[in-house]
Amino acid sequence: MKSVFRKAALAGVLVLAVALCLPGLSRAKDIELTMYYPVSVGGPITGIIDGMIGQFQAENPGIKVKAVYAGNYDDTRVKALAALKAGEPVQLSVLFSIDVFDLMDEDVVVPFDELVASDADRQWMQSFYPALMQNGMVDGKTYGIPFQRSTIVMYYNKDAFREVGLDPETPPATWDEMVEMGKKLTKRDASGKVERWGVSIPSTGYPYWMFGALAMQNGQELMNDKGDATMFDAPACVEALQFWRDLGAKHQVMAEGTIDWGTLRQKFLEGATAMMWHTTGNLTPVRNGASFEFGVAMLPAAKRRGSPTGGGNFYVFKQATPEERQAALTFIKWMTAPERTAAWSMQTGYVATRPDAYETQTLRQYVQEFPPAAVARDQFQFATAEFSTHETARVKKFLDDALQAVLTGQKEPAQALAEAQKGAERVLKAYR
Amino acid sequence: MSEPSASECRGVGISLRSVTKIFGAFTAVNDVSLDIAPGEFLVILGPSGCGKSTLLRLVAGLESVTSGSMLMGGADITALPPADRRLSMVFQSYALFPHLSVRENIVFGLRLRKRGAQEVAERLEIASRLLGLGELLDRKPSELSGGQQQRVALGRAIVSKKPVCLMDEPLSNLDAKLRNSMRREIHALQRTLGITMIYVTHDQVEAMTMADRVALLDGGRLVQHATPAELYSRPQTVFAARFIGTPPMNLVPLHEAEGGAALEPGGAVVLPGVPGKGVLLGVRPEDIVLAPGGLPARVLDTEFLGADLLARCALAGGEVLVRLPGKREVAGGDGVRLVLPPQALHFFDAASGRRRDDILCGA
Amino acid sequence: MNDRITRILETLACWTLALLWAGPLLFALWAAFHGQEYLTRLDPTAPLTLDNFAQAWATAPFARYYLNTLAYTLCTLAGQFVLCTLAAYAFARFRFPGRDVAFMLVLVQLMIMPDQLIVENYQIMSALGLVDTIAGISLPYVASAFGIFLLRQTFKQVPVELEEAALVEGASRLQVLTKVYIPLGRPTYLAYGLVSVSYHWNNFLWPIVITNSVTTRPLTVGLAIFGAPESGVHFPIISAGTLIAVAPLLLAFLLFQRQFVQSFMRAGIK
Amino acid sequence: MTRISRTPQWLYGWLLLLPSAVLLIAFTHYPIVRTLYNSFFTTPRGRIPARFIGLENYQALLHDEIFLRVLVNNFLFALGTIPASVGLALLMAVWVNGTLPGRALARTSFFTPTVLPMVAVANIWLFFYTPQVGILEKMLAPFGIHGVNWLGDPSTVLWCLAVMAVWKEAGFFMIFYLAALQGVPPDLTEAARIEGAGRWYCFRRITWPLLMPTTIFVLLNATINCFKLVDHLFIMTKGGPDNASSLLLYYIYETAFAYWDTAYASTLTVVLLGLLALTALVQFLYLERRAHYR
Repeated sequence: MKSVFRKAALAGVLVLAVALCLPGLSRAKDIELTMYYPVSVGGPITGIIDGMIGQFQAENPGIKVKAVYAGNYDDTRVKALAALKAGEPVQLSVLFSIDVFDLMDEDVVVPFDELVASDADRQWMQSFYPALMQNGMVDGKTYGIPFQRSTIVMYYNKDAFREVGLDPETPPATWDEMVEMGKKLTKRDASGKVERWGVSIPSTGYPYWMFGALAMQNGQELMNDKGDATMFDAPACVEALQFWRDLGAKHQVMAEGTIDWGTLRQKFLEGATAMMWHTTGNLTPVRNGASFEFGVAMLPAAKRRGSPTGGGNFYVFKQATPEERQAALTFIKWMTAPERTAAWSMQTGYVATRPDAYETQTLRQYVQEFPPAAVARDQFQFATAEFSTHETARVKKFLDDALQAVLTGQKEPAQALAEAQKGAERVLKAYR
Repeated sequence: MSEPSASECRGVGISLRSVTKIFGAFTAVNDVSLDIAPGEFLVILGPSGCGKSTLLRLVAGLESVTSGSMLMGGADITALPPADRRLSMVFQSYALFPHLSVRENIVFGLRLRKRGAQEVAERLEIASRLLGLGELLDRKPSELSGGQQQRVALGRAIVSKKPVCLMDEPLSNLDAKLRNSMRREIHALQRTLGITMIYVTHDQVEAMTMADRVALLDGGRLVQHATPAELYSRPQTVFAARFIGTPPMNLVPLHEAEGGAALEPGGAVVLPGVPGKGVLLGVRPEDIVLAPGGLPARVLDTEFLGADLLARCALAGGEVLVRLPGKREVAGGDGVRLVLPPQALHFFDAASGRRRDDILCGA
Repeated sequence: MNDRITRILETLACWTLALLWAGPLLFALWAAFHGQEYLTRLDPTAPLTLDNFAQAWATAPFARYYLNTLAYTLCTLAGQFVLCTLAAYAFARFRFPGRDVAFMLVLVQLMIMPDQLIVENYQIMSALGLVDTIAGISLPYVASAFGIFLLRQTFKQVPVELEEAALVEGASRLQVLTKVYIPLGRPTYLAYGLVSVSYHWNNFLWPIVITNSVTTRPLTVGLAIFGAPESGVHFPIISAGTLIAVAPLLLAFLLFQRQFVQSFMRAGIK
Repeated sequence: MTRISRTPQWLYGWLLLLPSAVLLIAFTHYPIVRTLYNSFFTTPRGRIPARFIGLENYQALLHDEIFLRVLVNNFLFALGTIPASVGLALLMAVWVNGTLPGRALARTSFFTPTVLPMVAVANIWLFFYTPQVGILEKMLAPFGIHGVNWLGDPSTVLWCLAVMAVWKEAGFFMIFYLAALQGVPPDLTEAARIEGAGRWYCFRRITWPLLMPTTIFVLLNATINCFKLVDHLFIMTKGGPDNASSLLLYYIYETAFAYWDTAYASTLTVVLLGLLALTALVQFLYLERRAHYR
């Protein structure tokens, strides 16, 4: 028994020693690129990305790419920045499109304008939807190339529409219509318990994103291009927020309190809400999970239509050597080629980032068979940049808190937004 | 529940009728019947594991009997909860509440029964005077010596003024000297209060010195229920013979011989008229006398005890211990002659271990 | 009579509470083994399925997470055993200047764990280049005040005579440790080991701060990421993933319940 | 014996202690000092180095509504979890320690949540609290309670999380009570029974006072846990809505790793450490007081 103990202790020490040596194994001669990628874990997207990388490596010997899947957008930014600060070798990443100011403030990203050399390359930079480029451009320079991009669309339950006598092919086009239809679609049982809500707009996770849509529809942007000023307290914003709250508090077509981002899809699939606003990234899971006929529509308009884009861009980091930068550029160009963008869009439900992708044979056919896939594209003409400033996370937090405070009835829209504006001012004035 | 008045606190009688306690497959107490007179001091004696503590706990009501019944003062108490049995108990560990002061420990039960403040004070006063606890009343049990803790436990039993008191090896945690004085004190206390006492111990000295009568237990059975003197002089079984007395009784197997019993097969008759077959001879070491004409024996070794000398002697057929008073000068290797006085001999059936009063030596 | 009613009521209350406590886990089991459509319809005839497990297993690299968790937990434990044993021996049996102050300083960690010092510890780890390594997750816990404290108590209860006897027989101080103290401390090692493994197997905050990638991420962090995907949650699969993550410790607990409970008791009483 | 005298005891002692001391200093003491030090500086950003600002970070604390909110939340969370989990733990321990039928199964059931990671617990409970389709909604519907947005309403969210924490922790504390109960000599309760004490009286006058040290120990443990337990926030609410469920340690994480404001995070950590030190002080003083009755 004694010897067992001693062996166990010895084994433990050995394991410890091995573990300490685990990092920093030898590197090969190839150019090795490490890319942080925001995806929760493995799953379909990991598989797709890994597959694409494999194909890229086969076509481009001498360049190796390692993808590090680090969680959601926030997590990935945190991890990538941490790795950069610690001097780990990271040459490129797909990060939140709105992180651009923070990445610049940390002085870690290099603009693509410095990387491209040929006219062909410059043309490639022009080939994306302008709406998707907005978040990546600062002071006329392009820091982010759109890749895993989405926008908000409205999913609706066609069976529910039929059930209450609405035309399933005519989803609401304006706020008023949405309220009217929502009232019809909201179903209560005898005791007054709501079995199905008319509409649900999620307010955890990314409330500022949803609000960006509402504000835009009401004709108001949330921030300036330089990312050093916000317009939270603009009257149109207050109005938009009032409308959002009224959906629950006044019109009673939406649940009061906050609506959880993560569980909303489940509720939609269970028929507990007839319409939901959600990311286009959800298209494929909804398609796989729905036991009823569903439709996808553009978000409704108040003064105009509008939806912020969202999702991740490619960034290249300063600490990469010139060779690594070029290799990274090669990789990014390869990843965003029209046919791959098309395939990517079909597999994931994310939007194709460039018009010519929609011209490819495969995607054209796909859209024909599955029209919802085109809704996001069609909406691009109304799309705007996602909310993004210096110290985005912190400024965003002021807005998120204000939105949640209003939706949960703690504060009035004008007051809450004024406070958020004040908070944002305090942070942002240092950057002017 | 009726609280007895001061006069009622005199002891009451207790009867056990075929009391049996079985734990699973183990019979801890096996068909024990006993009568205890009012005011009697009964000691339940036996080696560890003989069931004596269990028997006490049955009387206390801390365990329920498997079969049999118990009477107290003529009333059946078999099914009563402990609190209704009009008895107090002193535990081997004293069971003092560590978070309560001596005073609170002693009057715990009185408080519980909501006695008046005056009465509580009076009884506490009497108990603390009897036990000399006056100085200690405000201390916590952990600040007391073993002897003092013992007194507090006694105090708790006294103030309750119950007619019966149960004690479970109360002196086993004290050193030898303290044990002697506490023994005397407890005995005196019981006499003064006149209560019925059931006292469990494995120490025969305690049993012999304190008891009016002793109930000797072995393997859950009652072996003998008698006064200490009788237990000593007429042990009913081999077990009793061996258990009582220091050193214990010599037991020598006898062998059948022509006209009596021999100490070894085919040996000379030493006990004429005694049937040798299947009989054990018992004789206490202190009853053997060194005298000419006795049985020849050789001293193997000796042990000096101060007043006495203990000599281990080899006799035909076996060894015996002999207790020699005074300054008899014998040493290992000496030849001696041992006389076994006929009136001091005990005979037991070798098979059953029972005493055989039918055999009389020299008759 | 009154007693019996009380007893029955108490039994019922106890069972109700036990059921309430078992409920969430039982529900997770239900959800994991049934299709989405039976999620809230507790129909006993519902068909069982392993699909959720297959999907969960395919969705996240659980095998790798297991490996990471195992490496991290065992490394930590091994380091703790060695270091705490040495330190505890020093505190229990040696007199040296500053001992009492040193002991007080050790005890600081009982209150303030690395979990509360994430900000600074992260910076120290990145300075050491240990971000996103198993060693990085482990190191702050290896010198454990709790372990030192527990083993010191145990060693102090070993009669000095045993050590003296061993010394007289010619053993060195280190041999005394391995031949006398460690064998006698076995129950404490077991208790501490179980508590430590459960703690680290379930630890989350520090690992999420210090790990970046699949190659180091332990189960808890993997599970958190798995449980909160961008597009929305799928409860049967999440339940399955959750069960996959907790299965080893849970099964170990159910099988060796007595040891677990006694170990936690022993470690708790001190 | 000569060998011992050749290596001085003090050297031996320190050598044995050395490995632990190095790691403890590196990952506990040094970070504590650094935390305090950094709280007097600004956060270095990009190319701008840290700058000494004295107590400015602390002044900012006083005007930081989120900080005040999480402090109050932590206090409420403690209030919601500690008495309930400790009380239930005691009840469980008494039941499990008794002779009720099925107590072994009950003990398993009570203790099991303890071996589950909080993250897993949060995953499971998240679905309980989901409005409309969640289990709680279905269970409470027959009682006319419906449409409650448990995690989406600032007035319920913290209590929902507290209930979950109680579920997770009560079994853990039960173990300490169980150990303590088994350490109470049966003699004591028997002595009380002979005096006619009922179960409740026995519990109130004997068991409960004897369990007092355990209760204090458990209470302190529970208090410390309240400051440590934030894992579930990552899964369930991210501190929302409007910080209604955020706790101090989670806010520290956010400040440090989402806003990269490490200096301010250090300042917040100082507050957390202060609170923990206070708890430690209470325990220390209590133990001092208890010392002369044991």
